[in-house]
Amino acid sequence: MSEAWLLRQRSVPALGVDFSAVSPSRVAALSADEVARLTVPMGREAVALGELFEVVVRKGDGPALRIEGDCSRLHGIGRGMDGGRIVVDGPVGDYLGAEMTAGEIRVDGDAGALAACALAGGRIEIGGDVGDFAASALPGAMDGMRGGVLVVRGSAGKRFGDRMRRGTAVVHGAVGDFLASRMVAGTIALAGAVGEHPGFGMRRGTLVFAGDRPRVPDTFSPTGHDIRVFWALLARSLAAFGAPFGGLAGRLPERVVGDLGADGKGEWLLPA
Amino acid sequence: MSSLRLAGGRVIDPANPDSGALRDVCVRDGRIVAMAADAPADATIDCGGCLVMAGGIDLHTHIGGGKVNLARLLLPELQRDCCHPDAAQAWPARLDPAAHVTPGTLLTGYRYAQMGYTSAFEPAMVPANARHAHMEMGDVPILDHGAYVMLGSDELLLRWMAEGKPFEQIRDYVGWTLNATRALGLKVVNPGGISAFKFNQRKLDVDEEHVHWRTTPRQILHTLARSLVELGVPHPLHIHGSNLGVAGNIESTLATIDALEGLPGHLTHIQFHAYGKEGPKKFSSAALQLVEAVNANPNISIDVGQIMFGQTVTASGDTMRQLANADHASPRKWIGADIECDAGCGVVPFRYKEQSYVNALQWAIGLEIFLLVQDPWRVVLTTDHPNGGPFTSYPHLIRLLMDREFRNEQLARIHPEVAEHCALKDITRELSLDEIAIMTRAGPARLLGLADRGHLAAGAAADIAVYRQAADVESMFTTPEHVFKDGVEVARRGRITASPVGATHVVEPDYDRTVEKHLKAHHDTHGSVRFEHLAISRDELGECSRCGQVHVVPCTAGEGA
Amino acid sequence: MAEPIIDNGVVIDDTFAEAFPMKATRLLITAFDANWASNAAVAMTGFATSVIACGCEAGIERSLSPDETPDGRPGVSVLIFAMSGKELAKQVERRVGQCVLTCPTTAVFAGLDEGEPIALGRNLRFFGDGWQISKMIDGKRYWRVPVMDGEFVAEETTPVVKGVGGGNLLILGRDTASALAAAEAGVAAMRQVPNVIMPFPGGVVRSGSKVGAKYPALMASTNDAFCPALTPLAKKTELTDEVRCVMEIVIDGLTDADVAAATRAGMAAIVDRGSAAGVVRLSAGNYGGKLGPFHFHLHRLHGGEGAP
Amino acid sequence: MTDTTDAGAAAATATNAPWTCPFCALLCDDLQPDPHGPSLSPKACALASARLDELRLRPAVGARVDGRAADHAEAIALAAARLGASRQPLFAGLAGDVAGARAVFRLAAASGAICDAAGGEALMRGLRVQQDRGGFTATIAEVHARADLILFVGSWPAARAPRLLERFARGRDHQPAVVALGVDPGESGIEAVLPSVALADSLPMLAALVAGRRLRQPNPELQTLAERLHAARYAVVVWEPGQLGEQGALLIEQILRLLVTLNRETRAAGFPLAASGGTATANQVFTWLGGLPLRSRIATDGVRHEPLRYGADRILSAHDADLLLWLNPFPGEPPPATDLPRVVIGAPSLAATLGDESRTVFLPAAMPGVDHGGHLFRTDGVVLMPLHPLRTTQLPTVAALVAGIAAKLEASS
Repeated sequence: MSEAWLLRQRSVPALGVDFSAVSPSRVAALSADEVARLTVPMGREAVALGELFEVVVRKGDGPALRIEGDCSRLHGIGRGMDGGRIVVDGPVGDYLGAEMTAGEIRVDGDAGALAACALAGGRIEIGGDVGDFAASALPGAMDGMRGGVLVVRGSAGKRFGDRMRRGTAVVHGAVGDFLASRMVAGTIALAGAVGEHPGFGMRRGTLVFAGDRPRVPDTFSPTGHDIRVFWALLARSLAAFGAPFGGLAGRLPERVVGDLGADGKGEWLLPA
Repeated sequence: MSSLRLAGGRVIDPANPDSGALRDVCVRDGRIVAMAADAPADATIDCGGCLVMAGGIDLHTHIGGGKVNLARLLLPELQRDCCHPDAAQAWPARLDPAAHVTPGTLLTGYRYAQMGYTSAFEPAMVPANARHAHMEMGDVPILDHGAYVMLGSDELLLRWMAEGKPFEQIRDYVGWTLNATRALGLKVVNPGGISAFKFNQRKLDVDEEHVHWRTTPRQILHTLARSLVELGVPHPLHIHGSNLGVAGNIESTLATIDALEGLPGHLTHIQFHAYGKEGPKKFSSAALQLVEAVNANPNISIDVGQIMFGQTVTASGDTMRQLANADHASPRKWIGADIECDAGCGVVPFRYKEQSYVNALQWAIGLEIFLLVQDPWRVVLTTDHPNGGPFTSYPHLIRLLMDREFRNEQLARIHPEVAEHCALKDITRELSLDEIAIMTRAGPARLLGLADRGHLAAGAAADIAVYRQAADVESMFTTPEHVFKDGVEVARRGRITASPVGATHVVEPDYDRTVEKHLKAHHDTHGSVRFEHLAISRDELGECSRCGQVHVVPCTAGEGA
Repeated sequence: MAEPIIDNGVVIDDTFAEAFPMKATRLLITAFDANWASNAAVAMTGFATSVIACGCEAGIERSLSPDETPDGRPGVSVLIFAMSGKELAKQVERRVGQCVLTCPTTAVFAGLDEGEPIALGRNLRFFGDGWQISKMIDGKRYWRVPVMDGEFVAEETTPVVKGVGGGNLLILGRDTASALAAAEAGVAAMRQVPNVIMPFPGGVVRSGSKVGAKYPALMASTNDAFCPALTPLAKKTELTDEVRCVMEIVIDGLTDADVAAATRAGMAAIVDRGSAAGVVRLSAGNYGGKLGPFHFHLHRLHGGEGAP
Repeated sequence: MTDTTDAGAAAATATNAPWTCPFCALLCDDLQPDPHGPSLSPKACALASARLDELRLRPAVGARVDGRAADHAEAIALAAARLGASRQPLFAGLAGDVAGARAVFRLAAASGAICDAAGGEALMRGLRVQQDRGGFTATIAEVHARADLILFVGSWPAARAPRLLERFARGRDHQPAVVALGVDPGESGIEAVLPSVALADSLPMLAALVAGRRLRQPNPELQTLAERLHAARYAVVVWEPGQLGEQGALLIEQILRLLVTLNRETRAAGFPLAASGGTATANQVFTWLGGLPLRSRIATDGVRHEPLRYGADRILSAHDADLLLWLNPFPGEPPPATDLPRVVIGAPSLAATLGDESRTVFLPAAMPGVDHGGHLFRTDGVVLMPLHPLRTTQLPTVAALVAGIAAKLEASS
């Protein structure tokens, strides 16, 4: 029988901590003592979860972990996670849900850099803002986010969706410069303001600008063809992400393709 | 220094009489010594049930210098979270084999030592990058090392040949270069081709003219090979031939052998140069043709450059061919460079796949060559690390060569058309321990002129590997019981126990110093550093190599000298 | 043989239709308007009457209103049946490639939720010559292939399920006009039933067959027992003199229940018209129950039982 | 408090001895230092002359501990003690020669340090392109021999590598055409292409035009430039990663794309101009020793590479370290402001930039190429240049200081 755990913060760690080893499926099989004794690396030392958190067992219907407190120095929460559920009540550090393949993460707070980096499956929802390089690629990797769903309720930093290859990422707030740089494929939908140079070097993939309409660079060109079929499919799917994306079906978009400085098969959809 | 007796092991030492006999091997002051059976030793290790062999020698492995570091920079994902620079790391670690594709120098030294190898030689040192190469080799712990300097696409050689300068002047330039760069040997890569590519020539056959200098690879090969003979350099010209990887390149390989006109030549990673263009895919094995030529020409030695399935990276000076290969890069990224009017480089990641017809055939060709050449003294076991696969795959490769049943199991996994039609399926030969010892120790030592390496006679360096005899030779050769470097135990059952600094092996052939004024004149016009900075002094070599010993391999007076 | 049922003057034989397992898939074809969706659907289900020589049996299931289609356009639902998944995949690729991809404004989607996927757009995408775009939306992959009127959107795969083919109903009439009218009424009723198609022209076949022939090359030949021309000649006849014309409705369905429901609906419609409309009997074709695992007993269906 | 006695008199070993100028990434070795005169040979550039003039003011600074003078051994011991007590040290700056970097790597491995270079952002900009896409580069002699079109992109490096063009073109029969894109080369007389758009717009457009793509509104100047690149026998594109802005890696990748396109039919190569000070050297050394470049955490259980997260500034502001070891033997960048304990190893002139020294160990170090020999990588990353001392000094080298700390650390553990 798998347990669900609540980690209630006792103290903010003195240094950044690599939290990636604490996955719902790993702690599910442990006793409360074992969870408290589980260590995570902090610089040259290892610190026990019990030192940082009060460990409380909760009723759950599957592997689950709830963390309460200021987790901004906990990096890699849910990194590599392959199932189960993590809920964080508070801000988190870098690499939230990076390389995750399945499961669900919800953060009621801000997330640091590189959230959903190389995300392969599952769903991550961030209630606050997310830092730079969300849904992007690890150094040297040809693909960034490659599956799953990322929802950002607040704003996103720079290079959002860099080298993204598959999956859907949605930002309700503003997004920083160089959105979707080198994008390989996948879908990003935006409801707020857009920074400089969106789609820089994008090869394929779809950007939907439901909010602000960015300047179209000269290396993007319009295609006037009828995309009603595809738009109907996409708009219907995006409507599930809530208000700003609700009425898209009725706003047949302009379409431009680029970046012609790269492969040029990416598309921007600019709803009317 | 104390004495050591390795008692009662089966001594596999094909360079000396009675290989395979049960006997003691004794060590004093870092050297093998003859000791009476009852003479006391300070320490005795029971080697009952073990094979005692000389330390392994890899004569062609890209372990240091510019392109290796570029490969590391290109492929951080292969090292991600799995790189352990510390000696204490257990072996075999549960590491992705890809971690050994671009290991750092520390990991390189430790991993080689953990397999019982005690020497490794960098085959492609660009003169302009020689200091860097020596720095990296100096930071490879434990292993003796050395490098072959690259000429043959350098503008000066091509210019002088084009201008019809006397052979002696060119020979002395070769002699100067070997001394200046502290090299052990001379390498030629796609003779003239790297330069031709700089002039936008995309192909250069052995008898084709360089588009600018009008020299041919044939002329370059002969000039360099003859220079080495006259300088008395023991290692034959180390030749990476024309048309690497091209279907039908057996023609240029045979032309290369022909161009040598009986002069000594070592054809490296020959597997990549033994392709025909028969069959439905216009790509076939030319192993039989190659082997016939090798068997018929005693001046020729080879190393194989076996490919192993999986992720690796190809790092080569052959910019021309690497640009052509770049479209097959996996992952799709690569680095190339035009270097200092000396050479070039191309670093292209590759994934060899069992189900790829071409890759499967390459794999079969390499094994065919190993198993068909008659004289093991002229065949060296290499994967051209990392080009054909990482050096850590050697134990697996040895098993493929020694165990036919195992080989056939592997054969059943590759592309069915290759498995069905290749000559390999009918080859029954299984290499003996003596033959493996020749291909991995005694042979390379002899080809490099290292008289006191690769064997276990009294007086030899005490570079020794002791393997616990086992039916599975792959696991046996993966983790020796003991490894000694110059008499010091450096690894025990996979754990590094000491990390001495290895020696640098160099040649210092004599040459006519008057050539230096011509060299200076050329460099003052065309070079980017002052002439005085080209040569590495003995002191500076010490700085590079962390004050490791320098072994000068003697050059014999050449025929023409 | 038990007593026949006589309802509204129509005799219902105590016999059964014998049907075979097939592989089936449903495709939804949408277009700019219902006409163009229909044009594509008609073409792609053409020449798909019998697996004997057409490779598959296919037909239009029904028209779809915009709120029933994935892209909110008018559409048509078609069902395709074949003897194997492999043959079905081949037929889908050919027919969609030649008749839907080519047809102005169309798009094509999988019409089933579960089953073993076969290629739908997966191979057709290569028509895009490298310009095609793949999109994953809510777990489904679509291909967008540039064509002269814009882009052809096709879902990557379509699921294949086990289906039932060869359900049938024989209508024995007094003359051509009455037999034909009854058949038409039966087909019209069956078309109201979901998950089935009647693959023959107009849903009706006159060349009912038996297994084998005097010619060794022929797998099947005319059903002499039901040919009015052979009533006095054939070794065995199922007809009486008053029967001058027989029509058959063949039914393929996704499940045996679907075939049963269609058969029942067709029988009811014909029986409702009564013997006064010229129908003497209803019967069904079988091979003695030896060949197909699905048996649709007319009496049970008439009695209101669901499954055969 | 400066010792102005001699920069020169104690200097140069012999008038004609070779010397390699360590003050920019070109590492020119054709300068003849004049131990008595105010400057170098006439070839010396303004940058080298200014740096050498600065050297004449030799601040006489010894080791310092928490704001007071201390003897060398005490400072070393304290540095080792503080490092030993650190749970997560940050090594930054990391300028210096090969020997220094070799020593630092070992100290880092012994202490589990996160390592970043001064100017690490610029270094990573170039590095990320190599990691993500690769590269195609030329070296100085190659450019000198063959380039017939040299294109500077985004910056004019005259202030940072004054002799670059001279090194490319001196004594050539046919002078290469030189064009600057997106930067005004000032009084140099160099032809400039200044489309009215930012580099982040013009580079993709140039890449698209070179690839033969049709654009809605091709910029005519860029169109012409694309044609010239195609027509050149060997075009060389020069850029400075440090001058291309925060997301310069993306711009460099566009340059690379353009080079790859050109090399399908003709020949072309890139020439990134590195920063001065040897951080590129440290990057090479760390890469060969550990397999991964800088912005890595080196520890006995492995190397972890984080090109974004291990930026020194980021580490400091995120409290991901509890000690800063700053290393820069060249006059230049001072250690970043921090309230963490600091060990500063560097040029004596750094002493004046320390600010609050309450938790600072300062160890003055000799300067490579001035006070002692050594090796630095030239900007092209291929040629490892030997350095020579210009004067004698009592100051220890970075390598010696770091090895001293490492020995103390090992002894205490």
